[in-house]
Amino acid sequence: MSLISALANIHTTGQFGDHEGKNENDLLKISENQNLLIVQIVQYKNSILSFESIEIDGLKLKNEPLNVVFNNDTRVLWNGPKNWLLVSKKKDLLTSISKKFIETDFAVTDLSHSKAIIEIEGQEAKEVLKKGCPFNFNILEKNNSINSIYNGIALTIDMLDDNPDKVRLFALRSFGESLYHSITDASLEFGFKSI
Amino acid sequence: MTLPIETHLLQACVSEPVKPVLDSVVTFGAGHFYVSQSDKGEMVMGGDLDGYNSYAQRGNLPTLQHVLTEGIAMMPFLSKLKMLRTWGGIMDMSMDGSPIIDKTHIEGLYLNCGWCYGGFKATPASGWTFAHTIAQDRVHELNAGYSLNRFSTGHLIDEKGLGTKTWIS
Amino acid sequence: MLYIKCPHCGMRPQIEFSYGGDASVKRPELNKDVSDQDWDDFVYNRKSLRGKHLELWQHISGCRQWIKVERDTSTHEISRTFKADEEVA
Amino acid sequence: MSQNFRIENVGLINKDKKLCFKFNGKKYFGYEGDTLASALLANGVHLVGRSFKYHRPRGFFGAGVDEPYAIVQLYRNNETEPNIKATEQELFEGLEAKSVNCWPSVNFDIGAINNFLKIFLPAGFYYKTFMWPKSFWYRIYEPFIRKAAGLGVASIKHDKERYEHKYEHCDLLIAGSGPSGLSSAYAAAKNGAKVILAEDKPRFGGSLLTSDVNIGNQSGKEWAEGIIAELKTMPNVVVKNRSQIFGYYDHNMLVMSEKVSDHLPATKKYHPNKRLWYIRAKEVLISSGSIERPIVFGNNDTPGVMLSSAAKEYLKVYGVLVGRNPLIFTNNDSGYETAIEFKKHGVDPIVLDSRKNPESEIINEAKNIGINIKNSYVVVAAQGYKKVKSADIASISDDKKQLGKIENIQCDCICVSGFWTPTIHLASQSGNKTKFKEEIDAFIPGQSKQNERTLGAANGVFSLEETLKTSFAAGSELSKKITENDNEVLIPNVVEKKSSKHDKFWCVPLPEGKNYKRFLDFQNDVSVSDVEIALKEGYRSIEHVKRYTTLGMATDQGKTSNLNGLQLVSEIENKVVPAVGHTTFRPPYTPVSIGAIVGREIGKHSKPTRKSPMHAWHEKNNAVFVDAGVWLRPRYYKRGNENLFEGSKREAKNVRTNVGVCDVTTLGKIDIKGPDAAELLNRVYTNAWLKLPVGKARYGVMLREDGIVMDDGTTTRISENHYHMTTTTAQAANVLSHLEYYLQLVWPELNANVVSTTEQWAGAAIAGPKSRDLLQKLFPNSNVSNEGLPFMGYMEDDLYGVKARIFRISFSGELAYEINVESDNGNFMWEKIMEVGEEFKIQPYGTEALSTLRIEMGHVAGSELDGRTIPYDNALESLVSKKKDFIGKRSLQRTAFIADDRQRIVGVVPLDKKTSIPEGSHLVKDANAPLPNPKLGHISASCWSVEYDNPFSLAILKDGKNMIGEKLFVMSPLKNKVIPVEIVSSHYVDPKGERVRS
Repeated sequence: MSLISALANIHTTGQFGDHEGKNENDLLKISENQNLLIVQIVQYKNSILSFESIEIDGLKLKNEPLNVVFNNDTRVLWNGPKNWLLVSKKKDLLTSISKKFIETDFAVTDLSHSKAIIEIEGQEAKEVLKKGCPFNFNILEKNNSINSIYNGIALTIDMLDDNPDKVRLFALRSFGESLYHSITDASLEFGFKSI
Repeated sequence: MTLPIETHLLQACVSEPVKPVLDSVVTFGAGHFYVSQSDKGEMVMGGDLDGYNSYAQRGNLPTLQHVLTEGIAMMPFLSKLKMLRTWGGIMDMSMDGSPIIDKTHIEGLYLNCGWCYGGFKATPASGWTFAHTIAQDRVHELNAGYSLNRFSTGHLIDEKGLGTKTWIS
Repeated sequence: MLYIKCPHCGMRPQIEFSYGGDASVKRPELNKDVSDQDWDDFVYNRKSLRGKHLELWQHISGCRQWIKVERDTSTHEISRTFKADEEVA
Repeated sequence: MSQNFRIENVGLINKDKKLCFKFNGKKYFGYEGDTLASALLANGVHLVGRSFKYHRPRGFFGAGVDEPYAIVQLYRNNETEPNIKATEQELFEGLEAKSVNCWPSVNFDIGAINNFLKIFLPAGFYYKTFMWPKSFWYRIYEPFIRKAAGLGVASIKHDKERYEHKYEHCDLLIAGSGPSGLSSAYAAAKNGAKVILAEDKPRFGGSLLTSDVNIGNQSGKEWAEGIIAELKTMPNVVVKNRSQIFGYYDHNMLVMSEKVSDHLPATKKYHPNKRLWYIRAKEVLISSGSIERPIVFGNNDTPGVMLSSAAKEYLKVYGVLVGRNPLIFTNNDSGYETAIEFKKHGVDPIVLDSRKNPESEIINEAKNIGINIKNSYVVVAAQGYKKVKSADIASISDDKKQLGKIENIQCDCICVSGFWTPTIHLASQSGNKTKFKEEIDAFIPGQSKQNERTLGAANGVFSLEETLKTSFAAGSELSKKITENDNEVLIPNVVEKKSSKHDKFWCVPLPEGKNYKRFLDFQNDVSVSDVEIALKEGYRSIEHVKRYTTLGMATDQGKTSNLNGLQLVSEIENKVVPAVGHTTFRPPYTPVSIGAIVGREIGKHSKPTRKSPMHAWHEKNNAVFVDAGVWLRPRYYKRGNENLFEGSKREAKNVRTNVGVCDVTTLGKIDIKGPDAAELLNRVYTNAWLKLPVGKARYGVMLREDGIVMDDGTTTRISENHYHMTTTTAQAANVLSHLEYYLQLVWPELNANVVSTTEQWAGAAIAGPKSRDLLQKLFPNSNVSNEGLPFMGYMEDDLYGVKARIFRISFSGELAYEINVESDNGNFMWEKIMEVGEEFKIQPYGTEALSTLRIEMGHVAGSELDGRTIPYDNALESLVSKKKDFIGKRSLQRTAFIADDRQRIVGVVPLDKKTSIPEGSHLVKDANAPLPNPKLGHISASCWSVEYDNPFSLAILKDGKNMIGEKLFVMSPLKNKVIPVEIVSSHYVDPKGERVRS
């Protein structure tokens, strides 16, 4: 059995764009993320259960825009009112999530195969985003996430770090190659290293 | 009397004048774009609605950006021209995308509206039949289909098949 | 590009939203008799106001919630926005 | 040619760097920092083009964005660009430019004959002169006009430049870096506000670069340089030169075009030529300054007549003299500033001032240094054809109606100043209703509509001291509101010369017996008499006068002409200017490159592309792709020299005889979960859903509220509270949004969640009589017999270790199954199917074969569900529940929807069994009937039936139910075809649907 990730046919390593004469460490770094568990958790509108009392991988959900609750392996992104996107390196979390978020009150949907994931790291990471997405990135801080649109492609942006900036982008899998093209195209001016 | 009409915003633009390059109107159906060159040399271009109710007569650039993107897809050389002027007009969008040309239950009141953004091309025929409708106080055979009551009877003339969501392009 | 305050997410560019039209239209209840006139009004007849217009937008590339927006159709100024279940006073 | 008009040690250009350029084929040189205009003037070149209508010689009128004349065709890096203003184009090594709108050359222009025919080209000449005889328009007039029209030549090559976009947000956006822009930016920056300061010119400083003022014991220019240098060091400030804010849109969104590399011989690789900035600002400060306006007089378009401020700018910024014998014609003190600069550099100007006894510091200075001043004097007409040679001047009476005796004096340029017009475009675009300010004879912004404020000269304030005071205050106040910081900034001392009042005088009367052209709009050749004619002919609204005469509609958009046009109308109409009103200011302020507006969404990236997980396999196996929305789907898999028709026929035939596999990943999939999921389905679909057992699928049709079919598809009950809905590829996004609409707004009481899982699952349909055998081999541990997995059944299994969902559904009308696996495994599944299917002669099939198969079977798809049909039309009325209510049900009672002769789907076969029927053709009873021939229906889809080996089509036909067996005609005027046909059942193959259940 051979798994083929969303960007397997487009992502190639190397240095691209205006990179010559620049310090390799100063270049933007672009990579594909694979093998993450991605689960949407939604509480039904009329459910009165307290979602705050449920703990998953030591994390509790928070119904607050931009908010990400996180630990080393798992990040839970606010996705909408009582709607979260859990992203984790621990693929076996799904079973316990389904158990803890009972189906009379929560819809738990595995979307692990639905996304193409791109990470951008470097000083100009936000500059790359500003070229295609009209969101106000001046307010996006470390451990914030948003849903928005980049060159016509809907995406989720999770700000992992701010020194240097590091963002993780999730787009629908079928749009992955187009988003990858847009992001790398926008990075040419700065020069980037694809890893 | 309520009319099944919503008012929307449509923008158009012209480029700076250039020597003749295009001698007819070209429309790009799938891309929602049209272009022609005026006698002064300006390329006259337009496309779809801005997509929300408006009487403002002012549009926003992203809509024109979209229109021009389609334009460049069809005629890449447009890229090197410059956009000189833009303007926004108000469109009376009917709920099936076709006009209403009819008499009404009020004596002496006749309707000729809901032209969406297709007006000019049909002006001579519609003008003639509308004049007939007024002069004889009965609809002409050719505009009988454009009655107001078609929305109640279901005899709709919905060429685009978009139904009542006039803002979808 | 309009700048719309999503009551769930905050200020967001229009490109994240899709328009949904007149929000004052109420769908008749299921399984109830509806007169021809009332049904036609629901399906086809819109207020198309010049001035403050209550309308629907969906934050389609954001939180995917349908919201209500009070917007002036002559200036495009947005005065208030509401969640789907919020009553507009 | 040597640079005869350059003076030593003056200007801001870099004299150490000499640049070579060509104009009209001739070689010249200039310096780094020059514009093409300044470099040409330095070389004594004044003739650059011909006017639009009369082809009169044209020179330079301004020194910047307001330039109406000096438009050239630019050649750069093996590309050419039309309509470049020489006054804006910076010089670079190797620049080449040519005059536009003249033939054969700028010196001898045949079109100039229009100048002698001008009696035939008055205002509105398009509308009347060429109207009769009617037949002449197409054959004679229009081709002639068209040939004469246009400025430069559009290259029809692909544009190789790169244009990028950037979305930015800031606290304060400041348009213009003159005294008001700099001081407000500085004050705001000190308070920590995020500031963007934009300047359209290469150099910051605006009027401070040329005015003789002192700020904080420095020259204005030094002060500006100091402020800019400090702003550049601040992390919260972005300063941008060569950046024009050209549009003020809704909700404080402004758009700026940054010329990144137009001043270079070529754009650096990977970098943009231009960058379009969409800037959302909390507050906007408009400090766009003012533009000098001309005074109108005879032959005022002769090369060598230019704005006095332009002459000063050429001198002070570029060290270029626009003439050695200048005449300055002014109605205010600005003309004296130019005169003083000339005098300082050894040139003796003559000043004609329309005012009787003006007195001020500036005038005194001019007098003191010995400048020759004539009061109550005007220029009546310029003399000279390709260049000013002399001027007819005369004294003028106090009421400005009577001219004295005309004298002729020698001069080589006429620098004119008719006072200043604030640049209010951005404020007006914001929605601000402007007001007329009598003291300055011009409009200024009125009440702010958005969060904008206009400062300095743009607001009609011409005192530097007041400008700095109000601008520092505005910057502090607005930034404090945002950052809550309140850092005091000291306003520097200002030394400036006080001016006297200007003269309300804008147009020199015609001397008796003379018929000089007096131009208002220089580019479109609109003269005083043209406006007079328009008014005589009854045009009143200024918008109509503008369109009729084309005043202000040229590429300079009337920056120098609009106000004089208004003055003229108000005078003739005997109204005050504000009562005439002005025409609407619309974006863009200056023409903007279309490439920059479009940005990077060009070529194959003009729209995103969606690809299935099996896309690479399809590519490797010679798939020819087709766009399905933004998805790319295999249309057929080409073998050898096959064309579409042959390939798709082979594939379809193989499905009917063996087994085929089709990538159906693109079909929309929606996961529906929740205690009320079944109830939701029951309300959305026309048929009943409450009793669907777990492990079963059902076909459903959903309507819009107007009764029209919206979409169809199967939905499977995966478990108690979990359904898997499929939609058509085209409607997937709309259906999801539709469900969310009802769940969130209409029926919030329903506990259900919908989410798209289209991308989670890769789908393969296997279809054909051998599909069960194949399935059994793929899933050896399951019972896939007709009993084990009946039609519309569902099971889960694993495919060589991969989780799989198996649906027994069919779109092809054959025995068929659909297998879904998680997307990363999609390619694995596909290869396994191909590998195991080999013994059953499996072939992949594309959308064309898929289409053939469904058409033959009479299965409806997008071309029948086209947003105009109801269930009955598609022979789906058996799926419409009579018992329960659902979306759109009430609409189905409409008269037209229940009429006896309602349109309905039928099959169509050509009588000769050979001629293919074009899709979209009309069906008529009598092919020879007079037009309009009554249309009975249309062909919705056509194929070549592989079952019967003849053409077959589906049609939506009026009274279709009773038309089976009728003979009609298919007409396609577009393809010039008339085909006799027979109407048959739409279920052409397997009418009882036995194969899918076998």
